[in-house]
Amino acid sequence: MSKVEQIKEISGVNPLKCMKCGKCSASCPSFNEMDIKPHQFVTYVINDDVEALAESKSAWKCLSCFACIERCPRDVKPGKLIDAARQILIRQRGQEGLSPDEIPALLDEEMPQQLLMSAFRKYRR
Amino acid sequence: MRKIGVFVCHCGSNIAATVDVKKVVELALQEQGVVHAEDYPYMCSEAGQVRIAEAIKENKLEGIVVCSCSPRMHEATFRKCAERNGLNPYLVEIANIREHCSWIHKDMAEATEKAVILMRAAVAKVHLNAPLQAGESAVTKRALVIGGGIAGIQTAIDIADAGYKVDIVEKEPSIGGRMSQLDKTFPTLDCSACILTPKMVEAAAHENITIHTWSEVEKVSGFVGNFTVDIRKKARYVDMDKCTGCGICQEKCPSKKPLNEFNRGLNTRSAIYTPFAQAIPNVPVIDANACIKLNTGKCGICEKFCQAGAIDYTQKDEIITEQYGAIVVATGFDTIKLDKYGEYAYNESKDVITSLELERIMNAAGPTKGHLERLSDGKAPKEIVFIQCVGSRCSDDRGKPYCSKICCMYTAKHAMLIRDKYPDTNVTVFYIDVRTPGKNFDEFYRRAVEDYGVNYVKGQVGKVAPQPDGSLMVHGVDLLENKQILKKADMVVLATAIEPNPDVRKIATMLTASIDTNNFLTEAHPKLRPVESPTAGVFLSGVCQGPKDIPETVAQAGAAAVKVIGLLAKDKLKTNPCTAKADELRCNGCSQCANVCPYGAISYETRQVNDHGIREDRRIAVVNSALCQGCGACTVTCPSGAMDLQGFSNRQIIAEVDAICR
Amino acid sequence: MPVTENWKPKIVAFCCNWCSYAGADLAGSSRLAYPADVKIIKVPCSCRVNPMFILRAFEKGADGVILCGCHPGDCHYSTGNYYARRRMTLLFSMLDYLGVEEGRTRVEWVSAAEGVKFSETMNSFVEKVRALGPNVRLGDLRCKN
Amino acid sequence: MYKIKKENLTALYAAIAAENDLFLPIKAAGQTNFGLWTENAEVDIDTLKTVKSGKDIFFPQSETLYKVRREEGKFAIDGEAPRQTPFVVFGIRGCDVRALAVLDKVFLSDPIDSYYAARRQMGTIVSLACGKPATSCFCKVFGVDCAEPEGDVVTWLVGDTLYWKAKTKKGEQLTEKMTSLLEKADEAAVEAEQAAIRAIVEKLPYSKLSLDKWGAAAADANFDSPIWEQMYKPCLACGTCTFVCPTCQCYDIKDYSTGNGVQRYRCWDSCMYSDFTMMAHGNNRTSQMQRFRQRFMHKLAYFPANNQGMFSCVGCGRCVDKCPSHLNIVKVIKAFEKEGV
Amino acid sequence: MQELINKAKTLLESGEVARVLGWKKGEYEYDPEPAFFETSESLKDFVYNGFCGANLSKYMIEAGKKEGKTLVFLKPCDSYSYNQLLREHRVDREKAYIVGVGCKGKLAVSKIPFEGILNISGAEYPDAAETLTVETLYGTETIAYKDAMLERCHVCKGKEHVVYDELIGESADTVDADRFAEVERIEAMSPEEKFAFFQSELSKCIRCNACRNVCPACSCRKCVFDSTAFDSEQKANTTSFEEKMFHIIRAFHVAGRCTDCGECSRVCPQGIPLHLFNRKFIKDINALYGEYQAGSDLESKAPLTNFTTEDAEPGVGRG
Repeated sequence: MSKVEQIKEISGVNPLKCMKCGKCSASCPSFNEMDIKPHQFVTYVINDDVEALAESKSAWKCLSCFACIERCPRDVKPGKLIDAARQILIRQRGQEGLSPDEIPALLDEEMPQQLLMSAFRKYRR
Repeated sequence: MRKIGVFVCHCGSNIAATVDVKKVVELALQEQGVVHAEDYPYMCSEAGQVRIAEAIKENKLEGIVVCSCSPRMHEATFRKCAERNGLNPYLVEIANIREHCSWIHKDMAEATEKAVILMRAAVAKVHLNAPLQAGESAVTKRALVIGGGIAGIQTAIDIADAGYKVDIVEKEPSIGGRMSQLDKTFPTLDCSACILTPKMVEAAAHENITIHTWSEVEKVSGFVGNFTVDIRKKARYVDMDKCTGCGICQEKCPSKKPLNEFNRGLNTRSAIYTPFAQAIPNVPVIDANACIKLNTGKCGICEKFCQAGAIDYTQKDEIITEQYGAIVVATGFDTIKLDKYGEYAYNESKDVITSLELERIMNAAGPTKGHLERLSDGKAPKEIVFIQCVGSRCSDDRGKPYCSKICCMYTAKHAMLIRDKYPDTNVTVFYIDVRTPGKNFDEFYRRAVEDYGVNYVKGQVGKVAPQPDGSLMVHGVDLLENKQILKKADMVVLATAIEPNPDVRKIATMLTASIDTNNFLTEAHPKLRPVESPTAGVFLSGVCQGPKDIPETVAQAGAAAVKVIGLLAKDKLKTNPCTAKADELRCNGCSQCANVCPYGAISYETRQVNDHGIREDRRIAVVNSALCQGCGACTVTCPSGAMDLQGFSNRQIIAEVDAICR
Repeated sequence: MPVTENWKPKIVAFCCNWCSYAGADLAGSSRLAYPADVKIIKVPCSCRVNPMFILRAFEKGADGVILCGCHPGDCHYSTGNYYARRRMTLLFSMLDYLGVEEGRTRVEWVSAAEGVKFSETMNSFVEKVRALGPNVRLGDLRCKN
Repeated sequence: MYKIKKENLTALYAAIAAENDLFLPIKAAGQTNFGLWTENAEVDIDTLKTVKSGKDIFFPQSETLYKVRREEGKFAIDGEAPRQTPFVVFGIRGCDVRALAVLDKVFLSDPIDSYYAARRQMGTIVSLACGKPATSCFCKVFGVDCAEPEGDVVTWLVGDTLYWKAKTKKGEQLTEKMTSLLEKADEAAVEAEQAAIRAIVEKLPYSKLSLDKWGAAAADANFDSPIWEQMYKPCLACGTCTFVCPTCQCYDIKDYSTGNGVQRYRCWDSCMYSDFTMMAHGNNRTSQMQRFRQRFMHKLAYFPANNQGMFSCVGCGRCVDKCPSHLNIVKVIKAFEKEGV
Repeated sequence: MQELINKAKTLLESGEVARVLGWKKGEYEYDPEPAFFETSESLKDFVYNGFCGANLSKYMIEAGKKEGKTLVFLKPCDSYSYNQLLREHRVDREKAYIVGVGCKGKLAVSKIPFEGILNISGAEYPDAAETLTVETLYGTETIAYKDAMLERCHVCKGKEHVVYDELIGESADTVDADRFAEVERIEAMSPEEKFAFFQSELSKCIRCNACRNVCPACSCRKCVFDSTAFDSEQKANTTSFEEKMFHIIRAFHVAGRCTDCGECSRVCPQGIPLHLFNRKFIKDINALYGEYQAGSDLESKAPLTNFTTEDAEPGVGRG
C-alpha cells in the first residue's frame, strides 16, 4: 500500500472532499509555526507528496487540539491526516516512543491533561 | 383465438435492404391466430394506413402487429389508425425491426431471423393485449397556492389573469413572505417593498383571487383535477369585515413582550399586531399566547378602543373545505438554526447576526429604524466582517450539502450599501468562492470591490471570539497570502444557509409529493419537468424546490402558473390507461405495494369479496388510475401477483419472453 | 447440451421505455452494431421487471438476461430503478450462490443519449455469454424439442 | 433358498443391471429414495423407509404422455411409447409391494392405463423383509406380513447375509441368471429372523388398531362426523402425506407450453391442494376440512366400497413420520374408535 | 406447563378469550399437534414441551376471522412472525391475547437417530434435561438435548418476545453456532461446487409445498405457483434442477419479510436445508442495506420497499 493509501486508511478521510475553504487554517493555533499549513496538508495528500509532509515541521507542530476536526465543514478533518502522517513516521522509526512506565517521571502537576493526552496521541502508538 | 394481422414495413430500403420482408410475412402467417400478413414500402404513409384499414374490415382483425420502426416514432400513428377503423388502439403492437434490427445488422439471414423473432414476440403479446380505454376525469377549474410569498403571489396572479379562480393559503397574518422582510434587492438595489407591495395589492384586489391568511392546509385528498382540501382558518379574534385597519388596538395593547417575528425577534411587538405596515390584509391578529384577555380574562383594552367593534375574543379556528383542480406549493424557506455553530458565537454575542437580521436592521421599519448600529450597545460599527457559507456546502451533519445560491449576491449588496451609507465603516468579506452566475451579477460584485472598496478575503473564518471590550475577534485566514488573520470587528454578519420551510414536510406528505434528503420538493424531471411534482396536479414554485433568487423565483412562479393553466384549460383529463390494477381475489392487503408507489396512487379499502363461494370482508388494494403513472413498481412487490400492470401485464411479458426463447 | 459450431446464444434484454429503449433506438439510428442474438423487450420501467421474468427466460432456454434502465436518479418515475437495483442485486447474488455463472446476468444503466454505451454493453455482454456457452444450469431439462 | 454375502451385493447389482434397469434405495444428500443404480450410487438397504415409496417407479411423479409440435403451420404429434425394456426393483418393503396391488385396482381396471400396465409387466420385484420395524408401522393391520413380503423374489437381510427366495416365475427367471453369484442356503436362519420380526410386530404400538369403524359402510356413517371439524385445523394443506404415500394415485394432466407446441404430461396431484379437481365452475371441495376428510374417507371408506373391501392404506407409516403438523391416519382411526366407545 | 394451562383456563372461563391456540398431546411425547381449545375441559390435552416447535402465528390469520379473541402461545421466535403478519395487516391484534412462552430450544424427532422410538423423556418444559432418554423397541438410548435440537435453535435470534400481552416461563440461551456459517461455507465454493450442492439438495424436492404452506411469510391467499393466471403453475416435479424456480422465487417473495423462523427446514420431508435460501438473502440485506430483522418492529421500512441513492450496484460483492 502506498503512503497515501495508508494515510487515507488510518485517518478514514477522503481528502478529495476538501473544498479549500481554509477553515482549518483559520482555526489552527499553531498556524504560524507550520511550514505546511493545515489546508495545504490536504493538497499534499491529494498530490501524493507524503515525503514532503514527513520532512515538514508541521507534523510535529500540530497540537492535536482538534479545532480543525470539529469545524471542518467537509468531513476532511486535516487533523486526522496529520495524525495519520505522524503515525506512519513513528511506525517507520520503530518502537522508540513513550512507554507508560516513563510517564510518571514526566508528570508535572501544572501540566494540563489535554497536553498529556495529546502527547500520547503523538508519541505512543 | 384472436384474429391477428401482421404488417411488415419496408421503410423504403431502410428495413428491406437487410430484412427479407417477404420471409417475415410468410412466417407470420404460420403464427397462431395470424389470419392476414402483408408487406408494404411505407406502412406509415396514407396508402399504408389504408391497407391496414381494409385488412381490419375484411378479416375482422382483433389485433395488429406492425413490424416497422421504433414505437417511439409511429406507435401513436398506428394506434390512431386502428381506432379510426374500429379497433381499440391498445390492440396494436409494434415490432421494432428497424432501430433494433435492420439498422444494426448487416447479414440478411441473421437480420431476417431476428425480425421474425421480434414479430413473433409482438404477436404473442398482442394475443393477450386488453382493449384499454383511456379514462376521463373532470377538472375543477380552481387552483390552490400554498404560500403567499412572492412565488405564490406571482403564480396566483398569472393563473387569475388567465381567468381561473385561485386561492392563496398563507399561514402568517399577511401575505408577502420573505421578500417583504428584505430591504433592497440585488443587483439593482431597488427597494423590495416598492416592487412587492403593488403585487400584493394586485393579488388582493384580483377578482379571481381569494386570500386566506392566518390559515393552514389541514388535509388533502383526491387527485389531479379533483383535489379536496381542508383549510384551517386560525382564530384571528378580529372580524375581518369590520376592522378598518386603523391600528389603534396595537398602539394601546398593554402586552408588549412577544418577540417580533417579522423583525427576526430583534425587538418586540404587541399581542395584537399586523406584522408590518403594508400588510395585506391590513387586519391584525391577536397572539393568543401573549394576549392578557385570552389568558386571564382581564384586560380587553383593544376591544374598548376599537371603534369598529371588530374585536371578537370568542372566535374559534374554522375548517373550510374547497375543491381544486391543481395545487401549487410555494412554501419558501427559512434560515437554518445556528445552534451547532458555536465557533461563530451567534448565541453568545448580540453583534453576531444573520444576513436576514441585517436586512431588518438596515430597513427603515426595522428595530433600529434603519440605522446601522450594534444591537449590544447601539454604537455604530466601524469594522464589519461578513462570513460566507455558514452552514452551506457542508458534508457534515451540522449544515447543508448544497450551495444556498443567494448569499454571495446579497452579501455584496449589504457590503455595498454599508460602504455607501457609512463610508468610514470597513467591510471585510471572508469567502470560499464568489458565485455570481446571473445577469449583471458579476458586475455587481465587482462594483462592491472596485467602487466601494469592500475587502474580499479568500478563506473561511475559523472562530469568532467575543472580547471583554465588547468587540469580536475574528480568526480568519487569507489562503492566497497563506496567512492567518486576526481581525477585530464590531459586528459579524453570517451568510446563513437557507433551508425549505420546515412545514413543507407535512404538506408534502399530505400531497404525496416526494421530497429529497434536504426537504426540497422533488421535481417530476430535473431537466424536462422542473416545475412539476411527480404527483400529477401538484406544481412547484420558488425555493421549496431549490435555492433561488427573486427573478428565478418569479420566473418559476410563472412557469408553474402556465402548467396549471394548461391543466385547468381542459374540461376532461385523459388518463393513461396503462395503469396498475389489483385482482381483488388475490390481493392480500399487505400494503407492500403502497410502500413503493411514488405517486400515492394505492389505497386500501375493506370490501366484501366472493372468493369462489367464500364471502368475506377483505382489505384490498385499490389503484387510483388518475394518479397511477404506470411504472409497475407495485407489480413486482406484490408476492401473490395480484397487482398487475395493464398494457404490460405479467402474462404479456412472459409471452414475449417465451416467444423470444422458443 | 453440446456446444455446436453454429450455436448462438439467446439473449433477452429488458429495456425501460424512457431511457434504455430510447438508447437502443439511438444505437440503431447511429448504426452501432451489436449481435443479433439480443432481443429487446420493452417495459415501462426497470422496476417492472419481475425476477420471475428473468428466471422464466432462463427456464425457456435463454443463455443470458440483461436489464437496462435509466441511470439512478434519472428514473422517469423518480424511484423505479432504485427498487430495481435492490431487487436485481439480491436476485443475482442468489443466482451466483446457486452456482449459476455470473456472466449470464447483468444490469446496466443506459440513458437515452447513450447509444454508444448501449451498443458496447450488448457487445461485451454477448461476448461473455458466448464464452460461457449454452446455459445448462438454469435450463428446464424437461422441455427441449 | 439362496444366500449372498452383503459384501458381494455390488456384484449382484452389477449383474442385474447388466440386463435390466435396476432401481433400489440410494442415499443422496442425506436422504434415501429409490433411484437408478449406477456404480457410484450409495446403495442403502439398511434404512427401513425410503422417503418416497417405490411407487414412482411404476407411477412416476411426472411423466410425459405426448408432445405436440408446430411445424410449418401444421401440428406434429409424438406419442410417448409405454415401457418396453425390463427393470428390477430391489429392496422394496412389504407394505410398498402391497401398495402396488392397490394401484393395480386403479390402473389395471378398465380402461387400462397402458403406461402403468407396461411397467408392471416389465418390472421384476425383489422385496426385502423388514428386520427392524418402526414405531409408526402398522402394516399388520392391513394384513401385510413384513417378515414374508410379497414380490417376485423375497429377500431377508440377516446379519451380513442376504437370503434370496424366488416366489414367482419372473422371480425364478431372475434367480437363474444370478446363480453364479448366489449360494444355496437352508431356511433356518430366515425362519429365526421371521420369528424375531413377528415378535416385534406384535409389540408395535399401532399393530392393534381397529378398523371396525371403516370399510364400505363408513362412507355414509362417518361423512358427517364432527370429528373432521375437530381434527383438520392443524392441517397445512401441503401434499406431504400424499406424495410420500405408496397408494395415493391421484394425478393431474397438464400442458406445458414449449413455445412452438405443448408437452402434455401427467403429474401427481394431492387432494390436500386447493386446486385439486378444479373445474370450470370451481372446486368440489371448498374448505380444507372437506379436503382433509376426502383423503381419509377415500383410503378407508370409498376405496373399500369400490374394491371388495380393500383399503387403500397399507400401514407404511410414512405420513405418520412426515406430517409437519403431526396429523395422520392413525390419529383419525383412533379418534373414530374412541368416539364409538 | 401447568401455568400455561391455568392461564388458558382463567381466560376461557372469564370469557375474555373465545378459544386457545396451543399444542395438543399426540400419541407420544414427540408428536404434539397445533390445536384450538374451546373449553377448559379440553385443555387436559394441552401440552408444551421441547417438541412444540410448530410456529402458531400463521394460524392466527384464520383465528382472526372468528368471533372473539384467541389466546395464542408464541415462543420468542414466533412472535417475530406474528409481528410481521401484523405489519402486513394479515392478523388483527385486537383479536389476539398473546402469551409469550419461554423456550429452551426445540427438538426434532428426525434428529434422533434411533429406530423404533416409543417414548422420550427429558423434553418437558420448563424442566428440560440436558440429556434425553429415548425408549425404543430395541432398547433404551440417550442423546444430548442439544444434539436433538432444530438447526434454528443453534442460531437462535434471541429469547425476547417482540409482541405479547403477558410473558410466562423462562428461556434458555441455545446459541452455539454462527447463523451465517453455512451460507459462508457455500459462498466460498466454486460455481461448480455450489451448483452440485444445490442440485443434489433440490433434486430431492417433491413439490409437496410443506415449506410454503407452513411459512408465516407465505401467507398469500393464492400463491403464484397455484395460479393459472400467472402462467407459473407448477405441480410437476422432475428429477432436474427445475425446482430452482419455485425455491428462488419463494425466497425472493419472502426476502426482507422472512423472520428466519426455520419452519421451512423443519417440515421438509426430504430434509432440504431450505433456510439456506432465506438466510442468503438476509445476509446480503444485512451487508448491503444495513442490519435488518424482519418482524422486530412495526415501523421500519422493509429493505425491498426501500432504497438509498447510494445502494450497491447489482453484481457488486458477489461470491
